[in-house]
Amino acid sequence: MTYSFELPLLILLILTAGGAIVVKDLLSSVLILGSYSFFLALVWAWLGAVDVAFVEAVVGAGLATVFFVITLFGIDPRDTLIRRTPPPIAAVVSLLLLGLLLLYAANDLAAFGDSASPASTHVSPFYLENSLADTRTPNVVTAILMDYRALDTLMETVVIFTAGLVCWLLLRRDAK
Amino acid sequence: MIESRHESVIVRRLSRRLIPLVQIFALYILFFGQYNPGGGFVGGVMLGTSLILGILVFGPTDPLTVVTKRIAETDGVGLMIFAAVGGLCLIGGGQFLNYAELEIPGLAAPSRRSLGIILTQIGVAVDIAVTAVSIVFSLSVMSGNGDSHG
Amino acid sequence: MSDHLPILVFLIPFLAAICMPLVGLNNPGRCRPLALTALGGMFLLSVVTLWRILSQGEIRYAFSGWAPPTGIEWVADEIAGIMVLVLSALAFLSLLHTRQDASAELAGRTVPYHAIVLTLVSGLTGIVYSGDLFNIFVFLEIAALSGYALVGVSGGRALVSAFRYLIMGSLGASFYLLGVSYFYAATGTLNMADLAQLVPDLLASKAVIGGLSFMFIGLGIKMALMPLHGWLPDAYTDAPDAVSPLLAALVTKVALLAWIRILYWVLAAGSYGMIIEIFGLLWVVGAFASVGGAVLALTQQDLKRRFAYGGLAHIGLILVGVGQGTQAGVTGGLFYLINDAVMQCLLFIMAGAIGWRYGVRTLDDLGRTRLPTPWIITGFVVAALSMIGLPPTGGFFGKWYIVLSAIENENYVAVVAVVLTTVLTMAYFMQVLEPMLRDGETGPRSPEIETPLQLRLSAGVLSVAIIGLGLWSDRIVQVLLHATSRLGL
Amino acid sequence: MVELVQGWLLRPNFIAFVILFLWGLYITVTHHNLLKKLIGLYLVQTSVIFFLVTTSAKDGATVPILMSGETAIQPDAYVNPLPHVLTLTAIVVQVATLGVSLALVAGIYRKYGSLDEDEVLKKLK
Repeated sequence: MTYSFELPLLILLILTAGGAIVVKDLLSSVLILGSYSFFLALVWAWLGAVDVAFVEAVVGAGLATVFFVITLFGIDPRDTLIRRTPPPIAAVVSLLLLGLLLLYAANDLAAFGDSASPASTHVSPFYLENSLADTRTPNVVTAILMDYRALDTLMETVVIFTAGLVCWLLLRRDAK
Repeated sequence: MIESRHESVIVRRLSRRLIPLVQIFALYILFFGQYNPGGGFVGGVMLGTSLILGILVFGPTDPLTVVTKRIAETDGVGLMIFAAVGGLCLIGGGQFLNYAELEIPGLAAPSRRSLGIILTQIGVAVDIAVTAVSIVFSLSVMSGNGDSHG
Repeated sequence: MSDHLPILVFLIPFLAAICMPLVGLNNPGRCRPLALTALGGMFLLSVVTLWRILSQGEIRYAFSGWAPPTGIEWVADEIAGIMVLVLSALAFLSLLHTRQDASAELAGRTVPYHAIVLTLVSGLTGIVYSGDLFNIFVFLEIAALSGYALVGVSGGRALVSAFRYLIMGSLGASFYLLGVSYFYAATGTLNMADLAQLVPDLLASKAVIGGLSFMFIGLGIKMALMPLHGWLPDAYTDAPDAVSPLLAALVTKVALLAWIRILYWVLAAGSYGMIIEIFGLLWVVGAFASVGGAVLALTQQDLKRRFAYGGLAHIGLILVGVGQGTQAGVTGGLFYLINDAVMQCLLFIMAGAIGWRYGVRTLDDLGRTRLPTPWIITGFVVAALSMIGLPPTGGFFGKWYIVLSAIENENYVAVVAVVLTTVLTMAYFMQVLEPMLRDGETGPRSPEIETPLQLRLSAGVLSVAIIGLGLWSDRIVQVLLHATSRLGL
Repeated sequence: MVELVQGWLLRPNFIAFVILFLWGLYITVTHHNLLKKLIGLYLVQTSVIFFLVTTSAKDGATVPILMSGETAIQPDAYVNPLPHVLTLTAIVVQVATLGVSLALVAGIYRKYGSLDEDEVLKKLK
């Protein structure tokens, strides 16, 4: 698989992520984070995950940015000043160890794009082969999401519902 | 920022036209999620954000905001739709969320499943739209009517 | 219909939670009765479920009618049955003991408060039952979001604690998800039973070892294992008195239970200690956590904080048992886990009660104030006996089985750690009990009626439960042994 | 060792994931500003999702939406849909967490008038 289209996107991705971290003004950094989500959506579309790209574009670049911006406008922070302090040694060391663990564990992963990898051969062919006959749903992602693994979907809707309740509980004290 | 309507007349006029379009597109995404990318989540978030746009642009006195505020209080209705579909499957004799056991005469199991997928997607969309609006209402209760002494 | 019992048990708090906003829309007064009814109903149904599991064997429930690994599966075995029973009972009692005027403190927020208590309970129930790694992730997040909210509910300082809890908890969830991704990439499935078939061939795979490590880090944060416990003491201390029993009793224990499931059910691993050596050292982590937690508890002035550190020590103790890698060890760990949930609940209810009733929050306050309330003192003494591990209580038998399994393994360092923890626990409880009992004897007793009925009920039931867990420990351990015998240890 | 490094370099997605994950983690743990912590957390969560999506890729495969009228479906012709489902769920969970954390940040700011962790802790005492 050629990376010619993906590499620029990945570089942009890391640049925008870095921008969101480095920029001092909070509002700018939140908006840069929105563009990060957008590039992420592009990468995922390139990987063939159109549904995920769609959701990331709408939820990540859209809704998450809306939440951030509304919070920032609502509280109107005066101290957007960001100090820099030398990094704590313990954090750097444990981070390095973690990075080594990540790279170590990656050794036995199947190669990228390998259609014979366990992830692509064990369970997932069943969905591709049967979803149309089972559910009359050509979009296999929707079929899995709403039928084969419907419980997960119900529960993630509950997660969102809980988040709504939590915001209500924490911020709205003047309810009738 | 919910306290007043947006000062620019261009933004208000444009939003008045734009919001129904966004909502129609959201419904399209929602109902064609079985054939295209999209579905309950995306449709719900788009519906929710269109309502949020209305709140932000038209201010607290506009009928749209008043209606949206009422809607935001009915959090949980979408989940009830989802859970009701699942519960009907239980009553039909299948496992929870086994849409093939929905008791609809004249429909084969795959069609029942397809119907179940559409119904539950509506549930997801309603819940996510309502909750997104509700979270925005909560997050914007900052200055003024929120308590400031913790 | 009896095959559907697990999902019915789950649906009761779940449906009550999602109906709560509509029910409370015009009359928030209905929320508390609804929540109590739901939890009570859940308790009764979970008794039925446990009876069904004990009489006819475990229930495997395939959602949407798709057999695993295609669909999501729930496994209601003896352990899950007992755990859900304990969970619903403790949730009911901790909600019940809350005084009526808590609604004034909540200032018009009764609706989301009760709904979130119920989502917490449903999330925990899901973790206990679920037989699917990703499904566990979703339930973990439901429980975690509810937990953050309940910690932060009283505002002010609690918000900061809740924020820290959220940062740590979300990082933990990300680590867990990363571990699940590695597992998925290496095996192609998420179902625990299916993984148990596939993983033994892959134990040398670095992806599986890495995935296991990430899951351990993630769940370690969630269960507040010693080096990763930073969020817990603040969160439990600053949580409102009505909430901390629920959190202390359940949240960390259920995460620990999920880890035990992954370790023994997914790895299918009587032999895991031999193949992945590093996890044979699990008991070392546990021993470190138990001694460290007890030492830190000894230095705390604030009562709730002291008990929170004590809870850390007990998580470590359970890991010492579980890490022995023998059937006796796992069984002892599971039995101690159940006991720990009950006694932490009682302890935090009592700490909250004296805090509310007499304003006693620290050891100094305790030395100054008379506590003329036999109910509270009795509850404290029973909880303390069990925490220390003295014979008539469940805590003693839990420790007993753990020590026995360690001796059987000739693992004397672990034995020393358990004994040391016991001594330290005794020391920090003596500091609490000594002023309490001394003043109880000399001071005049006020009429008992001052302790609210709900509080007396909760304290009484939990005290009896702790003694009962001790008296019937052999029966419970038999059931647990039956469940763990299928592991092939 | 050379093969190892070569193996990593053959996976630019994985390298990007590792960079985003570690950087986000570092910011989440060490940064003073509460909102920047949340941005770091966002990076951590999205990078894990990124990793999960990457496992779904297959060479020469297309999006997992079946052509109409196709009778014999070749699983190799479509990318693996299961990780997509998991990531959809994870994204929604992530935005829910974000909503909750912003509510907490807003509450903290209302009470203590600052988004700086050290300043908030100073005011706590």
